[in-house]
Amino acid sequence: MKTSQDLTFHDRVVALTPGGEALEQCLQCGSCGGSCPAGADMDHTPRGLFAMIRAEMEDEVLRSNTPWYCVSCYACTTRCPQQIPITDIMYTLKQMAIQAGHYDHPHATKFSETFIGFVEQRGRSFEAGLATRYHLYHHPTDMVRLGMMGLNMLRRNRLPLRPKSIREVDQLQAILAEAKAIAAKETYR
Amino acid sequence: MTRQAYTYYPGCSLQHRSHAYESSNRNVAQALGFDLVEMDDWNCCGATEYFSLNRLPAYALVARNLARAANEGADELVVPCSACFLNLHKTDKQMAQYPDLARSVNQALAAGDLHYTPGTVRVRHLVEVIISDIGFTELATRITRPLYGLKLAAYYGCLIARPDSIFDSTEHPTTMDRLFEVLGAESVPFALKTFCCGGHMAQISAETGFEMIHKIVKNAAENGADAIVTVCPMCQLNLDVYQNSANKLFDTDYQVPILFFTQVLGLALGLKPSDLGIGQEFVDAMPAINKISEVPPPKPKRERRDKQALPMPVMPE
Amino acid sequence: MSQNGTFKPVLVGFLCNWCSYRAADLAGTSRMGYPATLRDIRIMCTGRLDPTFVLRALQQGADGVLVMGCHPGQCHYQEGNYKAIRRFALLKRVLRQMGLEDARVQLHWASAAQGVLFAQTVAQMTEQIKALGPLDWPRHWPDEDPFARIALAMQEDAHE
Amino acid sequence: MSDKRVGVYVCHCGHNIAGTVDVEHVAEWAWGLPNVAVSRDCQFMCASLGQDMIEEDIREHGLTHIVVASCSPHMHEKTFRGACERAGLNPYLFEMANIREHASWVHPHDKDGATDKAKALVSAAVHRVLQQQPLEPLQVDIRPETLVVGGGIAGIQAALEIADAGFPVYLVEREPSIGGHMAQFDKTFPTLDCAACILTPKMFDAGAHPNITLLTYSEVEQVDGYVGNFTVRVRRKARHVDESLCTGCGTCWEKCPKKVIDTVFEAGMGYRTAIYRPFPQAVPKYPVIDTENCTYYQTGKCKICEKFCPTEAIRFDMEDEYVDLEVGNIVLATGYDIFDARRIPQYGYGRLANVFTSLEFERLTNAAGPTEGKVVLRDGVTEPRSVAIIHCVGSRDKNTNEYCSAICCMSSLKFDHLVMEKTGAQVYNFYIDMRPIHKGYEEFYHRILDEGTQFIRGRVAEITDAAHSPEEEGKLIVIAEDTLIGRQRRVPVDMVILAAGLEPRADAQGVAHMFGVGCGDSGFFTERHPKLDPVATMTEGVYIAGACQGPKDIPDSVAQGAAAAARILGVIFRKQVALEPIRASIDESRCSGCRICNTMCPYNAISFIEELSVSRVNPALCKGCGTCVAACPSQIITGAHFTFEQIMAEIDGILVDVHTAPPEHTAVEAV
Repeated sequence: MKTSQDLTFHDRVVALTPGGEALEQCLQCGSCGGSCPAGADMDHTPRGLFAMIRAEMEDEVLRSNTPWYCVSCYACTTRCPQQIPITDIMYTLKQMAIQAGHYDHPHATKFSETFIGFVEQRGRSFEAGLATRYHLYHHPTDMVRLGMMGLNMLRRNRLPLRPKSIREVDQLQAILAEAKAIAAKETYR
Repeated sequence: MTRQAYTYYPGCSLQHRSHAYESSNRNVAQALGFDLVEMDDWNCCGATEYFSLNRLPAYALVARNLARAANEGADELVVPCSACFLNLHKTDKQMAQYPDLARSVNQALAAGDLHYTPGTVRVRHLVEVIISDIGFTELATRITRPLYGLKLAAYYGCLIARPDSIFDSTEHPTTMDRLFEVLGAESVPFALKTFCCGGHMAQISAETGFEMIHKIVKNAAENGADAIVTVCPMCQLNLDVYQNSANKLFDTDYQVPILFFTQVLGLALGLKPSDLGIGQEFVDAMPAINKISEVPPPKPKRERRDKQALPMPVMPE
Repeated sequence: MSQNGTFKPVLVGFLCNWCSYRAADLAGTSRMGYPATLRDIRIMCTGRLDPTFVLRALQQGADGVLVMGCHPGQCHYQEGNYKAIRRFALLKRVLRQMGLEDARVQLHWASAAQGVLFAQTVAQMTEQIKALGPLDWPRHWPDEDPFARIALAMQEDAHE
Repeated sequence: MSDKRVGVYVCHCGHNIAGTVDVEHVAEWAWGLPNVAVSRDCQFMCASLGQDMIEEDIREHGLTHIVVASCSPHMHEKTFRGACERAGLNPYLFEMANIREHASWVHPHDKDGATDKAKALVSAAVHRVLQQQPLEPLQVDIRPETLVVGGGIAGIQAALEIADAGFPVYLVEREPSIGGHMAQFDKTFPTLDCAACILTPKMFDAGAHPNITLLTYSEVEQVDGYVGNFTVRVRRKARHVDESLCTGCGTCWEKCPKKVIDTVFEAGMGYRTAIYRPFPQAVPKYPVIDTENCTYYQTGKCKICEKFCPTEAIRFDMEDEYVDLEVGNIVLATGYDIFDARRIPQYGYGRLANVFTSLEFERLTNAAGPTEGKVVLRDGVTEPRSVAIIHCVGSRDKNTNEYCSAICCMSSLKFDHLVMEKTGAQVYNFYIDMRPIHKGYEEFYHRILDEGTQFIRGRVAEITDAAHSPEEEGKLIVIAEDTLIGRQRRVPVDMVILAAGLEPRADAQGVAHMFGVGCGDSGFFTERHPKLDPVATMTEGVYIAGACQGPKDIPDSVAQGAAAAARILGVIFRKQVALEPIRASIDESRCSGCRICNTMCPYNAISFIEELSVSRVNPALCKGCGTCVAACPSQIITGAHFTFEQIMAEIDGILVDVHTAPPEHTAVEAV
């Protein structure tokens, strides 16, 4: 039985992704990079990232902005001639980046109150995108729109209010706590 | 005839930013004679965020909904939001595909006294339900106010076409285009019909997001669309709310309203714009709606084939 | 049962000469690993499979029997595998009556090109039989004459 | 049984077996098996040393049965049977245990398991061989006629080789003319000589050869029999033109008022009339009437062709005919279909006018094609200023076809040259890997590089007309990652050519089944051995040549056509062939006459003899499947070499306890 220390970075990426074995089949054809609507902003194309994973460039891969620019549109996944679950690998890389502590910004506590916080505490959400925004904090982006936008949203009855809570929050929290416990054990299996 | 009732998972967006979609869904269902019964105590699907952070809790979060729907006796779950649809459908499919995953997810669900057997609940998108279960022929008989003269761009976005094409081509879907023709409207060519709206990108890296929005709006406008029609609250939000920001960034002045498919369907069924949530959009839809004519537009003359031209490839029906 | 106590099942395979035996050959030339549990016997066609063969194998100590032929519609002899399907159903009926677990005797298809499928099938069946444990036929059915039963069933079928 | 003396030989096959299986131990252990008189291990049994050893042992030790544990019987059964025969032992008293493909190669990490399995397989073989009976192979005469199915370059080559050697050939072709895909091409790589110039003489030779009977516009409907004696039913579709009167003058198709798009020869790029000859150099020269489009067949009126035919050769009432051919051997050379590019919608084929397939481009650039060789856009006039060629369309893609189509790199390079020569346009190639692998091909690649073509390493993501910038307006934009830079690129061009892959014919499965050959995962016909027997199949007497066996270019197709012919000529010259005597026979004295077996036989080889009230097998028709053997309720049908006793003994042998200690044995003693 291999322990986590025996597993290469590549092996861990594969193990953490359902269907991840297909990663070994990458032809480096670039269908993913060509299909990606956000490809222009990525520091490496997905294909490039896969070559880096094979080369065990763990640190550089986990510091890449590529997974964070992934918009989960699945264009790469459906076009990949080797049927690699690329979008799911991006999820895995984000998760590994967070665990590796590359998720380092001063507002980490705020982050827990945002999207995930609401989902975990109330079972419902009100705004997507916050988690990623916090990660990319050190890539300064234009946030101009927020002020005017809020006013307009309010006028049209579309302001994101704090979400309602589901009834059986306890059940959800018990499930999530158990899932986290299993995940912690499973991570490098 | 018994009235068809569907177990319904509205998703968070429809409760906050996309009331318009919710009200048009409700009223269209009413008009078409079926019920959308909201499942009890559903929770957020996790959008795209949760899967990024911790895979297993994300699957468990989604699976709680599937398990509860199954406990209610539902064998189908109807979802109007493409992102929720994807997460629910994908979790069901992957649990079936990867038994190890199913085992872990069920271990987590057990902490809440739940269990889910993959394959129990068939996850369906509302647009597919209306098109397959009611069908174009039946829909055609229900039209009271044909949308003559209205040019629509059918925008499918990503998540009903990918990663699993449930009822249409992944790359070049056409069901919504056919729906528009049934409604009396014209479906314009739209190369970017499955191009991504940017998802949450507009809130993360505005320029990246706005560029994607700009491309889609530009392509629809250049093809003469009076409105873009979507099946997803996230797509509607991006294209509508950020259209002017994108205009500013690219120095353009597109004003293409973004409607939900149930809104245009509702109009053709004779429902009032206000019953369909029309008026909550940022880019005003009324100029487009006012274009609807009482009479069908004249049939375009068939262009004579240029003698020199080579034939186009023969396409199957 | 091996010396150290872990159960290593013994499976007897009946492979048709044209598809599944060649699939097994291809698994070999392609070096696809699978558990060393299957001992295979070549027959020209699954249509040749006399149900008695399966019973004999189980009686002589096999923990499971795997029959593999060409895919339906692909039989080298046009329709031998369809005959096999019918006989197999009959055999399963008898085996079920005797209380044998379904996974013990399986019928699968592999074309000559499907070395991977062949290897996967053996691996999968090995896991299933491992989970069931040893069969030990003589202990369960010391006095049973399954051959008479099957002969009877076949005659009934032939007259149907 | 005591007078039976079995020799067991366990092969090391170098490290192939001995690296995993403890062969010395297996040979030692085999001494304990019944009637074993000799048991040895040997480095290479198939080498002359190993074969000599068997022969010597048979002679010196009076061995009556032989078991060799080595590779698959499909590899070396013939070899060892030969050794037995040379030593005077009936070859059917030999049995093989497959401990390489089925043991050492598949259990490399389980040496004990592999050794146990090898012992069980050896034991099975010993138990079985003791039950085996001497058999004589069936000798059958070989008819000298050969059937060639498919009149493309591979089929033409095979037919000519056999006909030139003096034997009759029937060449069956589905279309109205022979020539196949090659007749559609303009130039051929890498020499750029004109396809028609090198093909037409061969077509003419095939048409005029006294030993070749052309059956064009015909299809094989049924195949019966076996090597040497096949009976083949061919449907000759009605041409509606009397070939004995027609002079091929062309008046009929010049006068025919009905024009339809020619989706076959012109690949949809041009038109033909309802009565047509697919191309000027067609062999035979006679036209056919396409009844689905002919005005007369649709409305009952017209008959213009009949009115103008100077030799009164038009026959509206002609019907399909069936001919039965008796042949000794068959060559399948049925070719390929081009990948349907609509299956990749993101490339826009069928939607975006100026996206062409490679076959369409062949017609475009062909001097005899719809534009007389002018490379123009779909409008028929405009010359492209820029062209993108997309490689691997429908190849190397698990969503369509996983295999490499082998010819697209080279045909794309050929297109590069033709586009530049004819239009001076800038050409971009989008490729994953360049594979110009045969003689002169790499040099051709270098020449194209010299000519200024751009090569962008990246599989194209999509082709769109949605412009994002003024320079993209009105163009097709090819979007791909340039993987050598690691950046997305958008390349606006006027024309796109999709290098569509090669696929098995749509009806390949049905054809394979009719002729008793197999199809691999990719759907192409399966050869007997991928390296050592590439044109034979698992069915004796049926050979394959050309792209029906897998994607290949013209030189390889010609080579296979000639190779199949050489194999067949060898058989014809031998006049006879030995068949495995694996046949069923009925013990008529015990047959109850229930007739169950009669209906079981797929070949109608069992008939019921009314006067005797028994069933009887015709050994010439029986193929030895054994279905009747298993079905006989009285168990009185014997399947030679696969008898009930033999298989039961094999079962008993395969389940012996393999953990017994090897016995003490005395050294081999001479008899």
